[in-house]
Amino acid sequence: MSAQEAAAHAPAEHQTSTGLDNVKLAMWAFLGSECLFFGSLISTYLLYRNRVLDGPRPHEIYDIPYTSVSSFVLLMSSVTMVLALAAIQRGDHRGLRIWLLATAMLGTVFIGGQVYEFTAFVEEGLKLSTSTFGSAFFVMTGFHGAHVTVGIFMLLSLVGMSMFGRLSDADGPRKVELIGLYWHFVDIVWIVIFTVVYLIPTN
Amino acid sequence: MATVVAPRRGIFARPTGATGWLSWVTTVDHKRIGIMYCVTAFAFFIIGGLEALLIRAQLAQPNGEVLSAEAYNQFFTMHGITMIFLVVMPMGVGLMNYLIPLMIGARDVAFPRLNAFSYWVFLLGGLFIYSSFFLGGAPDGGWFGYAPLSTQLPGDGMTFYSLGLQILGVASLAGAVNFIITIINMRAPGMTLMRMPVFVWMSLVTTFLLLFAMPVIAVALFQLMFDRVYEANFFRPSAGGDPLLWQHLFWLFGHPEVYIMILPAMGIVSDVLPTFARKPIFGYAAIVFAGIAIGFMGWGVWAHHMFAAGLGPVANSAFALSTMFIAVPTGVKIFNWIGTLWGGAIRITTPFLFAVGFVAMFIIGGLSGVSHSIVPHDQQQTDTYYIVAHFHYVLFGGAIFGLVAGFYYWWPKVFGYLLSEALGKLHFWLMFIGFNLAFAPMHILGLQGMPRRYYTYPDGMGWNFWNLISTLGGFVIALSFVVFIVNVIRSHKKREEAGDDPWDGRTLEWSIPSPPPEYNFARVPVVQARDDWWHKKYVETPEGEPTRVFAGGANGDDAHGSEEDAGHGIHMPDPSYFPLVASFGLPIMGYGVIFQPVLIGVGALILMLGLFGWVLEPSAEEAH
Amino acid sequence: MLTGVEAKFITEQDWMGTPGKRKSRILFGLVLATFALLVAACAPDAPQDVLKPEGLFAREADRLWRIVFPIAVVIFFVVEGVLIFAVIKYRQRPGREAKQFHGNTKIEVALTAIPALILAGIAVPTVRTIFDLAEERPGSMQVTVNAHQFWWEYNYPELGITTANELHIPVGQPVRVRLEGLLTDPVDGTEEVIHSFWVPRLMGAQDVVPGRAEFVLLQADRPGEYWGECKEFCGLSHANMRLRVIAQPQEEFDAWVQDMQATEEHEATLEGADLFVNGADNIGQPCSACHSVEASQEQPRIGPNLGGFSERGTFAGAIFENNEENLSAWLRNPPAVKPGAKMPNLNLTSEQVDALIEYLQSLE
Amino acid sequence: MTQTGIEHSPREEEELAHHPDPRQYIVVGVWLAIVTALEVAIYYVDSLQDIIVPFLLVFAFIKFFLVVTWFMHLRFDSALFRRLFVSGLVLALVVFAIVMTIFLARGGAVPEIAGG
Repeated sequence: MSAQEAAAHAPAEHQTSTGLDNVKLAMWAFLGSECLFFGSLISTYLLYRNRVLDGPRPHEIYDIPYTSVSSFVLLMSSVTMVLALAAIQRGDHRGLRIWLLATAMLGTVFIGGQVYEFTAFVEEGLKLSTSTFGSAFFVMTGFHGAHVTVGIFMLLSLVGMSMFGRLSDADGPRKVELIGLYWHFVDIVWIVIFTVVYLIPTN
Repeated sequence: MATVVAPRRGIFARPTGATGWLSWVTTVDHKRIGIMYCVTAFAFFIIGGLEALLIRAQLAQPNGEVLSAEAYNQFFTMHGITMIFLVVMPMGVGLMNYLIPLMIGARDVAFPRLNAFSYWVFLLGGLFIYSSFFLGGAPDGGWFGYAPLSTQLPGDGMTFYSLGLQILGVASLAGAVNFIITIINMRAPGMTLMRMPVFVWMSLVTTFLLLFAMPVIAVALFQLMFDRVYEANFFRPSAGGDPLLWQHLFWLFGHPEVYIMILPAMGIVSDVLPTFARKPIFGYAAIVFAGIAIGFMGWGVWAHHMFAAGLGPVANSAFALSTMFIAVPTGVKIFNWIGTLWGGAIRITTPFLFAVGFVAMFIIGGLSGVSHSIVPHDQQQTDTYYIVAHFHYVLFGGAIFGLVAGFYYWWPKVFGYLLSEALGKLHFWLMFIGFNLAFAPMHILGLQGMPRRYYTYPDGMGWNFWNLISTLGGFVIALSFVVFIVNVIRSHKKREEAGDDPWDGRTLEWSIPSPPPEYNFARVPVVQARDDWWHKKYVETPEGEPTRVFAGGANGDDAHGSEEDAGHGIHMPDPSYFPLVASFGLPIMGYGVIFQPVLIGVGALILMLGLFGWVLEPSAEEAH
Repeated sequence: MLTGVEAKFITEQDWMGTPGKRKSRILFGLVLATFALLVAACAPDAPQDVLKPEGLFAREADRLWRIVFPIAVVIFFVVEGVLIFAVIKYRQRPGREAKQFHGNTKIEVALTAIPALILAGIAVPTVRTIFDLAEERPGSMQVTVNAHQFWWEYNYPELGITTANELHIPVGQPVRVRLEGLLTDPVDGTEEVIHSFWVPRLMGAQDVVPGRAEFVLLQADRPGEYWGECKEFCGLSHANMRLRVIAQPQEEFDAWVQDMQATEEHEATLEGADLFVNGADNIGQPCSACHSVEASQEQPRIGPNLGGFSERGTFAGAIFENNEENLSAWLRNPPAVKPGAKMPNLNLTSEQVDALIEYLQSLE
Repeated sequence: MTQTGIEHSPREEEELAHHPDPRQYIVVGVWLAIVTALEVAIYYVDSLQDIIVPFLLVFAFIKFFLVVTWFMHLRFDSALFRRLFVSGLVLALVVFAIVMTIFLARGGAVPEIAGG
């Protein structure tokens, strides 16, 4: 993945054949590729969620109210993200930093929630090595969590860059929009996971 | 281009200087990176070739004593991994690197530093896998790493496999994004999609296949890694894990991978044949759309690798049909290549011979490919030497012949001097004969029931003779590449100047000096037609015969201007340390997973610092 | 008009003689050679020749092959011929210029349609055969196959017989083979891996996937001994995991069944028998801990069932001929003669080895 | 390729002009919240348990669609971005639908197969 985050930062080139921005195109191409990545992980989970020879089954262990809250938190972080974008497009850098920090904070809350959920599951006897369900669940949600964490780092870097005036040129909004695209993608992945993994009942 | 902001004071100065090893290590010039890709890939080609020779030596006669079972399994696994991930793919990427910007009239790729990053990750990933030989044994579960064998094999070999391929995947993905954007977005004025050289088109399809296939294998490899290192159950039958999951994920990547390897070669051939036939490609649109169709259909045939795995008659029939009909667009291409030669004035040069060799051998590979789609007989062929013959006709007779054609064709452009035609033709005939000696007999061995991946076979199976012939052919191939190396060395000494346009080429790269200046085009060309450069040199008479409008061509309008003003005021991206720094993070994390968890953090830190430096270093124009 | 370098190639062609002809001669020679080789593929001495089917499945596969192969050969010669012709006919001669045409829609459409039609023609019989072979044949005999690293275990549920590596079947009767993938290896409890059951002259390969059960049709037309192999890479001794299918006329087969059902620990007086059953101080476990000597006794299913061992032609994954020399080499140190074999080196004394051989050869 | 990183091509200027204002963003956010609430709500309605799956999928799709079109600006931006993303999305849906179908058709592991 790192390569692509790097791509999101490569220098801009505006005299292009399509008139579109290279880095933004690259980000969208990368997100298209990510669809296959999470598609594989989610399919694996769907294949394995009912194959529990040992340990708890999905519906015995999921805490829907708890997960609903953390899902809601992540969802709202998307709102604060677009508000950050709107702020810098207005040239309001203070607003930008506030909304970015808000987004990063919401993301951190979500990650904290996931860490707590994992520890709770482990205490209830579901580990990576317990069953195919355990493996599929932890690896899938783990990779999503890793994406969120990377996103948080990128948001904080944006805040830092903004404080050193590195977003003050006309290129600033573009940088924010790119990180925003990544962040929203991570959010829609969770929208799918929350429904398909948590809400849809298993037998 | 006027800039409005005051230049930032970057904390990190960017390296300067255009010569010396440092300039290569820090370069972001697509041409230098392309050369490094090809040189590295050729080095791995020699290693993979030696592994192949050891394998053939072991199988030259029954009950061979050359290799132990352990060694044999490591060598055939590494031969596959090397040739696929460290030779054919990077050679294609190397040529893409060098040529795409030249062919579409750009001064560099969209993301020069990302390009350098891809190369370094590829190099380090290759070294990472090969380091396993010195760290307790190489991967020995086959390049296809079927679970649960790949999760059960002792030692770290298959863990190196899962992590090494993961690292190479990062390089491929980065490269794919880079080239997609370059081709979509960096074309010179007037270079519409349907005016692009076929090689660029095939590269575009290839990179899209990479973009969507790499994440799938990435997940499979992660699952394998978690099974091996962290006791997960993805492929653990006793815990309900399903071995077929690996096969689906692997071949979902693995079949597009086949086209990832062959399409660039098809593109090369589609550009070499018209040049030497002195004729436009026959049915440009058909050949382009055939390539796109192959790209799409390549996603619908993966399970034909699993006909013996028990998918049931319905799935088997469906995939048999899709497998049959992917032969149609492939056939279209072959017919169009022949049509390109038809009525031409063919100069039989070394690159032309290799290109025609590609077509001739690829036909055989294609026909044997169709025979796999008759499922009941495929259950006889599968995992026998018939399959080995088939895919070597596609990937050696196909991809490698095409790539070598590309090397001979563009060598004068890249290095400014010609390779010897005499030695080149000797190389071709040795390779052509050696190749057929080595792999044609494998069809027979397969049909006589000789399975693959056998480190030994008993006497009295009727396999002795053809195995001996095949081994002989293997060594002839090796000899042919000795000739190639001699050719390179001698031609380098002789240095017969090529001039800008030695083959009377058709595409933009021949309109600029050989070797091209760092900025490629002093003036970005304005493209008016497909085969633009040809049409600047020739007009067609009413009888449809080309007549030259001016001689030479290199100094025509829209070509590079006179040398003193050349490059004036062109800002090229500055070299950078950070792609290299960042790329070191990945193999270190890899070793961390295997040996010492602390290293994972160290690697991640290096990667992060590298990326931060990357982001924060002043970008090109601000250095001016 | 030509630039200097182009002229160079013209001259080089003359200097080379006409490369076109030479190329064509060699290429054509190779083409013929390749074809000749494929014909020669029907070598008499190839016991696993898939082109010489002796069973229902293999015959059906071969029937399809005999449809596809000639078509492929014709296409091969036509296309390669046209290619070589074009290269020779249209090579550059002084004063000849290329005709600048860009395509021909009619021809392109035709050349797209023709292959599509041919393939459609092949598709029909293929699909029909796929479904036909998946049918369960009436009156078929049931056999369960388990694959181990690196040997085969056969179980006749209707006859109550268990044996290894050499599968006896009645001629002409369809056998419904149940390929049952064990989850773990009974010897060391590691996960079992994928194997593939293949008898070239009788049937195409079918994988034995851990945790899954697949059925495949096995039927021999004529009596005889048919060789097979494990076809899915399964580890160190993948190459040493072979098998035999022994097709017998019904009455011979019935006789064999009766013998097998009657097998028991013969001549318990032999010291080898005592050694086999009770072991000795220098042996960790007795042979009987892993091996049964009665075909009617399924357990212990750890090593191959040795019921009627002396009647077998081969042992250890059908790779060694069943004779004293091979047996003593094997018993002295199994992994030494078969890499990765899971039967450990028991450090038997040569007396013990001889005693065991004597006992094994007494098992009928 | 001089890298100014400064001027926006006209195309981009109008993109930015098209971007909705914060109020619209918040409205979308509210909708997202409502749909999520609905999802969780019907999860607890026992009478719906048999037909809950299509409902959940529809809700998920609505949320997905809202975020992608509004927050990721796909309804304002160039179609090229949409094509890049949708091609990946559709490909993933199709191939994994096929994979899952194959698994469902053949069933999973055979329970009665013992370890010895």
